Amino acid sequence: MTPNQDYILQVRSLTKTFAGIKALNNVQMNLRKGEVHALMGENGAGKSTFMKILSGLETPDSGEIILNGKRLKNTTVREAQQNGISMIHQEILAVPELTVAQNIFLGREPKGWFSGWLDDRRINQEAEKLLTHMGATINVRARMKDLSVAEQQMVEIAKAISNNAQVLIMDEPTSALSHKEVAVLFTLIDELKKNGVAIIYISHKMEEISQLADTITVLRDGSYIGTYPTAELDTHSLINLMVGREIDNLFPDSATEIGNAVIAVKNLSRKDVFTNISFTVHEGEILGIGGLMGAGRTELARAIFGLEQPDSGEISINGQLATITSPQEAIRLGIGYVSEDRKGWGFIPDLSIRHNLTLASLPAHAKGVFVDAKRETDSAHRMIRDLRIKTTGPDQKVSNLSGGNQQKVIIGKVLLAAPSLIIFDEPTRGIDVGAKFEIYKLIRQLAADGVAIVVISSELPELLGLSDQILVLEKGKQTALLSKEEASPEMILRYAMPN
Amino acid sequence: MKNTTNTYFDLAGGSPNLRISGFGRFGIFVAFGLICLALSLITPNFLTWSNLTIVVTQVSINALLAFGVTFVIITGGIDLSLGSMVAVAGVVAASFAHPDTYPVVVPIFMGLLAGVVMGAFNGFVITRSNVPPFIVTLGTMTIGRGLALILSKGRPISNLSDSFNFIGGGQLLGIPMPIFILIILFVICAVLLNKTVLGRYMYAIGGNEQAARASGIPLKKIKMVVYTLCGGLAGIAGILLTSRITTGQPNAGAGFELDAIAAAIIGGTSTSGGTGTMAGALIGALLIGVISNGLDLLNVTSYYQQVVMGVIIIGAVVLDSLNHKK
Amino acid sequence: MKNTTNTYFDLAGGSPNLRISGFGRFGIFVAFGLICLALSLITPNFLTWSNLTIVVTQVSINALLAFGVTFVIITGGIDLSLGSMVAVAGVVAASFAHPDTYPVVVPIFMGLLAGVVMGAFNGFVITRSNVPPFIVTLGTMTIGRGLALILSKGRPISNLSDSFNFIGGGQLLGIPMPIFILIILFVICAVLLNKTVLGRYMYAIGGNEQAARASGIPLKKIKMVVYTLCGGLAGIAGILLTSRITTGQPNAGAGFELDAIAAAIIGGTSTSGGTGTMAGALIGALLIGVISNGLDLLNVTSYYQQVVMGVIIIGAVVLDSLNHKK
Amino acid sequence: ACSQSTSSDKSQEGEKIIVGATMLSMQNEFIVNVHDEMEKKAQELGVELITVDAERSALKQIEQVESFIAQKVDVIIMNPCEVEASSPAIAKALAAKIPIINVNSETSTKPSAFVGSDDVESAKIALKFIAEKLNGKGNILMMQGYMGQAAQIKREQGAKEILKDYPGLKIIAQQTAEWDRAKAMSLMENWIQSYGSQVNAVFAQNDEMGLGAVKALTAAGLKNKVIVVSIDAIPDALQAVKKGELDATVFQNAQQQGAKAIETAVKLAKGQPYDKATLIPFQLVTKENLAKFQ
Ligand SMILES: Nc1ncnc2c1ncn2[C@@H]1O[C@H](COP(=O)(O)OP(=O)(O)OP(=O)(O)O)[C@@H](O)[C@H]1O
Ligand SMILES: Nc1ncnc2c1ncn2[C@@H]1O[C@H](COP(=O)(O)OP(=O)(O)OP(=O)(O)O)[C@@H](O)[C@H]1O
Ligand SMILES: [Mg+2]
Ligand SMILES: [Mg+2]
Repeated sequence: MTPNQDYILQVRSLTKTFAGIKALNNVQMNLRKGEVHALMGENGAGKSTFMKILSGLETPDSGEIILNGKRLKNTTVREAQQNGISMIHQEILAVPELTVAQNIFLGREPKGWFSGWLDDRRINQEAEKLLTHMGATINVRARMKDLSVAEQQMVEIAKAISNNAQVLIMDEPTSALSHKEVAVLFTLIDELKKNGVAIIYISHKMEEISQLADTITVLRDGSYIGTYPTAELDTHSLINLMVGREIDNLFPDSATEIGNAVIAVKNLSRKDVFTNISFTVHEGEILGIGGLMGAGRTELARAIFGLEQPDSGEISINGQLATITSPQEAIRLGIGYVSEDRKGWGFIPDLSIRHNLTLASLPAHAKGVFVDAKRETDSAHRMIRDLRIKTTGPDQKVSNLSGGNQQKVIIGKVLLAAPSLIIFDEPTRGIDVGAKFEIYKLIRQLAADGVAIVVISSELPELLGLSDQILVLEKGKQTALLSKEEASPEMILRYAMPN
Repeated sequence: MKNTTNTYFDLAGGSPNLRISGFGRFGIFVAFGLICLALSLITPNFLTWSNLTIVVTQVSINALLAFGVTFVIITGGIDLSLGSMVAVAGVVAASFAHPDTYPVVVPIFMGLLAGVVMGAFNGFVITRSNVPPFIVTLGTMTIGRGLALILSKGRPISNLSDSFNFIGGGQLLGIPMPIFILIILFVICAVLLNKTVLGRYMYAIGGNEQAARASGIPLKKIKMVVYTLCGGLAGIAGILLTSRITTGQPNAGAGFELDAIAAAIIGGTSTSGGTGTMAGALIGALLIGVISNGLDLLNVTSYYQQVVMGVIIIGAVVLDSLNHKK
Repeated sequence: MKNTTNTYFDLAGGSPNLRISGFGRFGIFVAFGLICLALSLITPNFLTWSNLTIVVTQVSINALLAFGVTFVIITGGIDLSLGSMVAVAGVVAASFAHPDTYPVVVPIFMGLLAGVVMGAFNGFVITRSNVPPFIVTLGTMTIGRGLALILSKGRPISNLSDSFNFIGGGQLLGIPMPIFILIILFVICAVLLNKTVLGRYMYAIGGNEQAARASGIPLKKIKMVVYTLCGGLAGIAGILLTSRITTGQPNAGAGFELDAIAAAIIGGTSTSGGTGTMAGALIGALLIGVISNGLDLLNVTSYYQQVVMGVIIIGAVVLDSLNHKK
Repeated sequence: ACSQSTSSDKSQEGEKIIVGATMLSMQNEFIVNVHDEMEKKAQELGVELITVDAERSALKQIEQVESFIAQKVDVIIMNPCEVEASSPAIAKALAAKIPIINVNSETSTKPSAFVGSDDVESAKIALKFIAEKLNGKGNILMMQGYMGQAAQIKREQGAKEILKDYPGLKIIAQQTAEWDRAKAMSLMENWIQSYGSQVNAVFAQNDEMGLGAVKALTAAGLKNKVIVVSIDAIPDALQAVKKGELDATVFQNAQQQGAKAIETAVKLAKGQPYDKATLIPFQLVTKENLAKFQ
């Protein structure tokens, strides 16, 4: 056996340039049948770009891709699919107006009584079978736009898996998933491995890598760093390879002083979404909110931020009863919200980083009706530095940033509005390890400066590491409000699970 | 856990978000019904067999164009060249429709071909370049008008054969031909949109072009087909119009594009793409036709007609949208 | 660490992604230049001072409308009522512009007010209902036309004062007034769009309405302002037109909306919202004007004029888009 | 307001006669004038007049006639959009045994009666005036109406027929300004750039365009060197003739066309004898005979 036949996919000296920026520079990869091959790197390292080239969405400038001994050249998406390459994208790529089942089989509709005829009954049946097999409880006839982000992510996974691919690319598949779905996904991956499917897995969650990956390839700034068996690499040295410097991966201490109550929520309810939620967050305090997918955490945050109206209950801000009917109102009251859906609710793709950053605080960056370009540029540079946004500069379009860097821009936007209460909804989704701990430090620092913080997170270590108290929701019901001392992973899970 | 599953399904069953099979939005039907009801109460001439066949016959041309442009808008495009395609197709058809020259299939085929070629030209330029459909079809609108004038030397082409004039002016079983053609094409278009892979891909491209691309859908091919289809329907509309006025008019169809697009949008097709139905387009066209007919029947002075027409159209769609707020 | 940071900033300086300050796309300027060059070579009459002032004067009305609709399109909307607003404003202004009745500010104010009111009506209906801007402004287009006819009883309103006729027909320092007005309004609109909070909010709303809302931007208020602004500019265009032809014409401005939207889009404004510049709109309007002027100078027969016009416009935008492919 | 009774011999019983009228375009001043005269006469004779606007669309016009037939009006008056394309409406009305009158211009299918003038004639009058003024020698610019419309075609035909008699007269450029004053002004401005010194006369196919041309020529200081003639004699044009800006226009008698159309309609409805064709001649209007027309 020559080494060539050993690998299902070989990539050599792949290079890709975007408008003068080398996103990929001489990258290589060898992929075996039945292995889980992790692709690691900081935000903006070029991971997604690499994968998009493999799946036919982007064309490389140069380089070789050999699949099953066959050289692929300028493949279209359809050809890549036919060659057995399938991809779960980092950003959800679904058609919002079509149903779950229609999305799953989009582009590969089973034939009806003649080619080109749709058989939606069969599509629905097969989709239902698939989702049931995955343990997901999603109505296949619901329209995609009516699902939560997590549910959409599960549909995307189902779609990629249903393709019977030989090479399955997963670009941060778990970033929108909570504990339970992650476990389901891992079972699926085991199953696929047994069937000889090769999986390229991208994630910023270190524990997933050590648990899943057989091999690890590291990229840094678009360059190939190396490929290693997982067993030979501990987390610390992996991070070193990725980042190229030492980082401290410790949750910062919560040694801040607790001040006055900033927000007090009493018996807040919204029909079918959450009921009787009560909590108080003080200056300098961090409240974590835990729960399974669809528990209603995001809806709760949206209600506080004025994007949705609660049916009953009270919200007091700084001791004053408040009716928040719009985000405008919420921002005026000093509330900031970092949405979990960054593409939908987070940024304006065609605007520059600078313009996105100052969007929620434009009056503060203006002289009268005119935007103060200097003040704006200063703020933008400050945020790019503080949040370590990897960019060519403040005038780069946000749509051209890597996913993690887009997330940082959104956090920066909220910070610039200088709120006294910030709700972070999955704040580190898609953020690399290095930056993640910087965001934790930042959140802590904000608390130390007297800001009240709410963190919604599906990552238990994050929740436990950051929070002073933890609220747990289960299907919209408040099942626990734990202090830092009481809380443990087991406890949170117990309260989050339906009994 | 099992409970959760059931709740989801229950919710879905009663969900107002579910598309009413093939009809898109429902409120516009209510609005349409109300307008018809009002007209039948105000004027006894409205709800008569002869008036209703007249209205539907009158609507047929706009409806065909609305069907075509509905495909286009669903994929996220637009077609402003409809009116010019009607003119070119009409002039071309008329040139082959003089008595004792060719059998009637020849002018029909040539008119259809003219529409198809122009539509394919639109599709070709749009898919091969980055130029927005608005500009491409605006260009074709001007070019087409010029072509129609050149082909006809600026004069109406008359003296058409009886068999050709039968298409738009004849009757079958007491029902005008245009109504037959309308019904047949409605069924074909609705089936194409709802029951075929092509239709599904149109929705996908308009709903999220990137997602469609990532799903391996051949964007260019589908768009090409869609604009060609729209051109073909405009070709048929041109033949129908020419036959109905028994003349090939180089300046026919001016402004038809706006009426057709309006019909599509009134029927619930979103200009941003990804949604829309044929039934909606049909009801949109009927709504415009009925209002126009009603205002004539009521002898509203022509200046006020325009004001009333505008108000009713906005009103009908407001009613529709109120009906659909959650 | 420090190194990395520096590299980032260095790269930024040379990035071709930077928007060329205020100009959006660049290729259309090249296309425009080429067309002008070609015309000056073919006909000696093109590149003369008198011809150039004439072209710019002719373009001024369409350019003002293009400015207004650029605001609207940037926020993701559309305005089809431009032409009707021009007519209503013109008729209203003319009614107050007879000699020896009111001072000239009165017709100007009333014409402007007419545009503003109609624009505000568009904005009001669009923000208070879910009705798409296409339908609302199509409705206003019809209503406005009717109003103009009612107000003028279907007849041109002539016999206007000299001071009123000076607005569109007079000269200052040898330069026609419309050119002055055009330059002033261009500067105001460009500053508004690029330098003010309002302008920034327009881009944000058109770029991602949800994200704009979540950033605390008052969507309805901004949209209201934008449509009103567009109406105001249409009002000024109406006054200018009326003054230029020294008559208030109820059927003036028919079809102007398409030309204005075309100018905006040729200049790089995307119909899906979120991008666009005033310089682009201006160059788009100039492009259309220059082609039309050139074809007249060359005495291209009317039928072929339309064909050539369409081909050149598509060609210019194709050239532009090729220039902007990475 | 709508009567449901049938058309048969009710008129003799003194019931109101219902006349349906479809007009070419109610945005055209001349047509509005004709229509106003029809209304006046209708009121005078106690006729109910239902007017609809075909907005220059032959298709719409046919549909409107179909509606009239469905409503069972007594007589239809049609101001045709097109010679050929409006013809099916005539056939339909006659087949439904409803008399139909063409007012202002003709269709190829013969109606029950015709009241109006021949557009070819108007252009002939205008061009003859130009030829005489220029002594049969000179360069002419022609502004055309909306291309392909009956009036544009006929007025062009009339002009060309006269030119055959004057080999010294040449049309050096012709272009459409779509009946519109503003467009005509721009067109004239552009023409002045190319032909400024060579032009001797402008023939505009309607007054609106003629007035636009006058504006542009005046602004360029060329008015006294160029003769401008147009057709219709709308009040603005008469005013311009009075001021000496417009050299001549051709008067089409709206008052007579409107009144005669209604009179003929009443005769038809009552079964009285009527004229199959009432031809109302065009007249040239210059400064000299202006008083007659104001
Ligand atoms: N369309 C584009 N235009 C310009 N630059 C781009 C484009 N897409 C990506 N880039 C740049 O290429 C680089 C690599 O981006 P990529 O999305 O591959 O990163 P990534 O490794 O997936 O990061 P993350 O972990 O944040 O998802 C980034 O610097 C990004 O800004
Ligand atoms: N746009 C929407 N339309 C309809 N239902 C929705 C929508 N978004 C969420 N839901 C539903 O509302 C419920 C609560 O969802 P929510 O997003 O608040 O949950 P969450 O706890 O934040 O979990 P996730 O991790 O999924 O964000 C779920 O049943 C979800 O399906
Ligand atoms: Mg990525
Ligand atoms: Mg959530």
